[in-house]
Amino acid sequence: MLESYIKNRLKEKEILLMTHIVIGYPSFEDSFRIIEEMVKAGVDLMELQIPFSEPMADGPVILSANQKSLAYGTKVAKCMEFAKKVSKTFNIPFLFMSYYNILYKYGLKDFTSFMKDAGIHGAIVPDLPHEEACDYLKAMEACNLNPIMLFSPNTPKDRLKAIASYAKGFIYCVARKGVTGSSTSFSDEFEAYVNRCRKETDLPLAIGFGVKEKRDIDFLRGKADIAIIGTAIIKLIEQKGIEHIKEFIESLTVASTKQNSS
Amino acid sequence: MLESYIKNRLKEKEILLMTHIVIGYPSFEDSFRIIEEMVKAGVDLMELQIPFSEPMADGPVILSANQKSLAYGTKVAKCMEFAKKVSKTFNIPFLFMSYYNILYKYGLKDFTSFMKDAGIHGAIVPDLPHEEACDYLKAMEACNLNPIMLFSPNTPKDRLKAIASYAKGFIYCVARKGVTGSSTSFSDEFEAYVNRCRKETDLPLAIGFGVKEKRDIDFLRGKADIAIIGTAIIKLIEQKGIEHIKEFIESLTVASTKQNSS
Amino acid sequence: MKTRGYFNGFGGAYIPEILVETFKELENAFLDVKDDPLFWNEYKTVLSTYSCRPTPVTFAENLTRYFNGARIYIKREDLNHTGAHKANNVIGQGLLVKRMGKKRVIAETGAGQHGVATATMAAKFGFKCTIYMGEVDMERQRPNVFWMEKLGAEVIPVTEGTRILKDAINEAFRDWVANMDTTHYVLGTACGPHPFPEMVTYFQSIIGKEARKQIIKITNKLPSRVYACVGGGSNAMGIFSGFFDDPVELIGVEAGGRGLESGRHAARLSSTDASIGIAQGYKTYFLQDSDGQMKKTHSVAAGLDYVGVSPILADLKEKGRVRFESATDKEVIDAMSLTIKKEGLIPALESAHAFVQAFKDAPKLDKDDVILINQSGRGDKDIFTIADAFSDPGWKEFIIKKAKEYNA
Amino acid sequence: MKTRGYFNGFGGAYIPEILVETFKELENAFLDVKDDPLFWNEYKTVLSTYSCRPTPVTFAENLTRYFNGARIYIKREDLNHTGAHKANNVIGQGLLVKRMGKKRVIAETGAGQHGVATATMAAKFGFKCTIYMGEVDMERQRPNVFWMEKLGAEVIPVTEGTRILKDAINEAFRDWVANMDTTHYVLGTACGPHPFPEMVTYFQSIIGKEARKQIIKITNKLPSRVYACVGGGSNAMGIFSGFFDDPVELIGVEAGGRGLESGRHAARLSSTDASIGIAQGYKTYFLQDSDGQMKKTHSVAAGLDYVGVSPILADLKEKGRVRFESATDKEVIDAMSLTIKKEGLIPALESAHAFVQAFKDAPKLDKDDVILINQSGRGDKDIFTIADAFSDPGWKEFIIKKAKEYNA
Ligand SMILES: Cc1ncc(COP(=O)(O)O)c(C=O)c1O
Ligand SMILES: Cc1ncc(COP(=O)(O)O)c(C=O)c1O
Repeated sequence: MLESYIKNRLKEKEILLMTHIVIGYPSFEDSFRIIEEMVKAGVDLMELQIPFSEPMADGPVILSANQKSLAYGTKVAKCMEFAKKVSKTFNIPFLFMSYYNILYKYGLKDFTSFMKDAGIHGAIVPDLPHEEACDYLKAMEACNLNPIMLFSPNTPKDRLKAIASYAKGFIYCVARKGVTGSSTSFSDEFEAYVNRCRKETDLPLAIGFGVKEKRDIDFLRGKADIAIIGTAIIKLIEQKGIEHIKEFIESLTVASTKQNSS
Repeated sequence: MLESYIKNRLKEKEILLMTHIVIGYPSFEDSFRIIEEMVKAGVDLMELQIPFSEPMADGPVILSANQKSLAYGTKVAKCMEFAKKVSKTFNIPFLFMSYYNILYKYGLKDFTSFMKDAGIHGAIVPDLPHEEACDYLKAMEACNLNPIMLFSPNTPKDRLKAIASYAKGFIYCVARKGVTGSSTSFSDEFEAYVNRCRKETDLPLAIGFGVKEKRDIDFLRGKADIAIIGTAIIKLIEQKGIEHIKEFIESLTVASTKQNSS
Repeated sequence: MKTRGYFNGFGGAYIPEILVETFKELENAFLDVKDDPLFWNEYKTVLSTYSCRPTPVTFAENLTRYFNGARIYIKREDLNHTGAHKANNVIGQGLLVKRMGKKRVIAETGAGQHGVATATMAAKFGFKCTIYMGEVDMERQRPNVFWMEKLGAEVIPVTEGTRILKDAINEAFRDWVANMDTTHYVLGTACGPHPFPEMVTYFQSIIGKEARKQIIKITNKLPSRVYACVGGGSNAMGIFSGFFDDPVELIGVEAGGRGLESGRHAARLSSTDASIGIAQGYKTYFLQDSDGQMKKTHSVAAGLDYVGVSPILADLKEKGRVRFESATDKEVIDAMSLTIKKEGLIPALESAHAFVQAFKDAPKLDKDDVILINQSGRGDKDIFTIADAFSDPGWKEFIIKKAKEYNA
Repeated sequence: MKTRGYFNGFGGAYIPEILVETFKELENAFLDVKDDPLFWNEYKTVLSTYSCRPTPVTFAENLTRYFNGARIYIKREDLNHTGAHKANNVIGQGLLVKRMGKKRVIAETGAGQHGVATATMAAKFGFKCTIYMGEVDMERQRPNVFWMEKLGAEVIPVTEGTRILKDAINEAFRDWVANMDTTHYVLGTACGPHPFPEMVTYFQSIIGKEARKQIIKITNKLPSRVYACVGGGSNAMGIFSGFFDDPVELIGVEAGGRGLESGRHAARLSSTDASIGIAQGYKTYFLQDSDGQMKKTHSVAAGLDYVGVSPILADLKEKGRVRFESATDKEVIDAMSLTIKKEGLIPALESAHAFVQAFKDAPKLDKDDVILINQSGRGDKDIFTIADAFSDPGWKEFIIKKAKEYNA
């Protein structure tokens, strides 16, 4: 179970790292190599984004990765097969991330059956608030999968509770307003937000949007359970190349194991 | 007196010829030479057009001659002096032709006094219907000058009579609708028009607008008293040169003296 | 939100969590005014003093004679201030923005009409304004870009995706999720997440309310048919909504582009190329592939060049209440040309789509029949497109000369 | 003719003999309808179903606040079909043409608005149409040329004289003297031989009739001042005529061009450069030299770039009933810019002249004072001129790119 995997892992590490790729960008081969590097570097879990033509919640970097992947001919079926392959190859939990239309057009039941079969643990669907998610939640439930629900800084208390009631695995706390990519100033205000989230759920909290460097992770340590890095790694790959991933990720997680922290 | 000059002349010639120039076009020197040639060729009377910036009743050729003359710097005062000089030099009657604003701005009384002094016999003002002409007619009268009034093919009988009552010297019968320059098809209809004019006045009738070649003059012979050639001569000068004027005019008037016609 | 805005399964609000509160606030503001006759009066007053509502209904006598069938009447939304029905919606949303106390508005635009209308409203109401516009549309609707800038709006070219209307909507949402506290997103058509389809329809319903009264007053009866072009669906919903309870056939005309068979069109409800999906925050028929990726669309009219369509129209299509047709680019240019020459009216390229279908139907109808076309906007904005369609030599020469001046 | 159309010595009909009968016919047709309430009703009906009369009066709240003086109201002639007050006059003359049984209309145009309006009317009424337009104006109002052609009119460039409005009038007269049996000359402003000044004023008086009622209804009182730009004088006569019997100051604003001292302007009644003369068939103040030759005029606004002025206004000037001012090109661009940004209104360059003077006066007036500006037209047509005035880089780039396409 995803939640217990995370909680167990948190016994060893103060904060876990979840990374993100857009499947098929820059190519399927590279996607595989990127995952390999990330796993080697000790990433704890990963989201695999099935590219969508209208990624409304994504900023320019991920948006462009979506578009390029599609332009190279990426199809959903191939993304699914790819996810299956990596989940069978690497020993960390993988999640799908995509927009609802991808799941909807594939067929929710087919999608979740495939996920189960492929060993994908859950899914993040940023344009699907729980009010619209009935069919999706049922299908996920039926396959024993984790629907990763999202909190946002302006979500009121009652709604946090409601959202949490549908969530499994962990909660994706959107760190700030805006789309993915631009940097977030982690502040006292942010801490209060995380505390508000904590009150409404026992699930682990993952923080995404604008987490990009060691400093951010140091700030999150002790406050959140999972740091999510997306855009920063795509930029790194674009600017420096896949061979720098391991070094970058290791630099982020230095001092993140319990025994090292003092 | 202009009228008697014309009537006397008509005893010798079946039809008289009135020609037209735009003063200062192509230059004052050329204007003088053109007049000289015309007089030599036996032209009976001449209209000297003082150029105006808005020659509403003139077609493209005369319009452009007006504009060029002005562009070269032609002033009204200089045109007046020029007219004086030619009227003193050549032994045929000269008339001014211009639009009303030129006379109005010069001052009607000054204008007519000058005319008298210079020996100019009359004036043609195509944008001045008799209803607007009171001051003008008075001033002309005072100096014993001939206001040449215009008939047009659509002028009704009563109005022909009224116009005739203000006219002196001769009547300018506009041959057709339109502006100066384009050709006129002289037809039975036209003959009926001239006959209508004849009924309302004893003044000689001059026909202008579109008279351009011997054929036209042959047609007019016996019907009208004066043929007016304007545009055709400007075109000739522009295309062939001043030295061809005499030959052209003589070719028009061949067989126009009484004794030659048979 | 109090309701999810579904019309037999179409609609909804598929929005990122961060916007949920903003939509709640918006829905509340809308519900507050929706049944308030005072608000409607205020709305009508602004439109009748700032724009010129009611817009007239014009009898197209020459076209009627030409087609020798139904009597053709035209609702003149082109006479609105800024030149299209878009003015109605933006003034309505502008009044809501004032109530909500926000100080900045953003909008997407395709034809530029909604952008100009929003920038105009922002100038009048004193809001800051940012307009997102696809690069492709900026090219074909350049005069509108110029005016938006002169109106004080920032026009941001959208260089992502297909670089047309849908991409501009995405970008506007990206702005909104960052700035919703200060900013209202003035969506320009009856699409997007609830309450936009309903709200935009509400504001545009003024067209149908007026038109119904006017046509009955003029002709002493209901029209047999009402025609409107369909981009997102706001002008169509606006005029149709006046006739839902009447025995009147309603016809929505979509962009047939290069022809339905060519695949290069934007016919969602009048072709079999679209399927139900969820994008841009709502569920409707989209032109998408079997993976759910949105397809490239094409229309000579930027304002109809859109992958989705109003969920309310999708419902009305399934119910059979509205008939959907398409008009090709070529048919549109011809209909526009004819309308200009015969009536002295210059419909926008978008509006001309409605004329195409009306012209096809008119000769088959009785002389007693009355048909009503919604002229959603004027074609001035389309001068570059139309000049190109006619390959007008005088225009080309003029532009080349102008360019030389600029290069000098 | 029954009367000669003099206003204390200004006016008259200085026409070639060949046109005398035509003017008689026209005067009779006009006298027939002038006091006929049925005709006026027909006229109003066409304008309210084909165009959108009554046009509204808009309160310029932001400009009022900005200038912190008189309350500024704007009469919205820009909302007329075809975008200017010119529509009123052409529809009126069009109805007369129908009565006279003629089948062809001709017109001069400067800004192109009158040409577009005439071409539009001709399309609607089924007349053939020829428009004369100075070459210089064709350059600066090119979009209007395009639309006239699309409306089915023949646009003839006038290459004679100064190649602007006055030269186009000459050419129209040259056409008319050849074709008056079939053709009516739709003169575009309150100038030219009688009965044009009176007739055009009569048709445009609808502006003043409406405006007086509206402003009293809105503000409960008469305005202190009414502003209008003055080209030939038709929009000014139109709005002023509503207030002649009232204690209202009337201000006509002429084209100050590069400044009165520069000599490059078109200020006939607000400068000392003009003198009384007779041209284009009537007597008024002209910008002419001491010989009576018309001078070159200049204005950024093609529609004001004219040597003569309505004889009725010349009379009102001498009587002191109307005050005349001028606005320079630069002031005009600034006032236009401000109006666009503050109110979301885009006045035509012509109309913006009236705004300039209103803006100068407003701060000096009481907050209780109401002033009314006639926005005679919309500025869409001026995009090329305005883009040049702002030296807009985006626009230039677009035009250069477009030219490259055409050259390819
Ligand atoms: C004039 C005009 N008509 C129609 C449309 C299409 O929009 P809708 O379908 O929302 O009326 C547009 C869009 O820009 C437009 O500008
Ligand atoms: C918008 C507009 N306003 C004013 C004028 C000036 O004409 P008038 O003085 O006759 O109103 C024109 C002339 O073309 C015009 O287009």
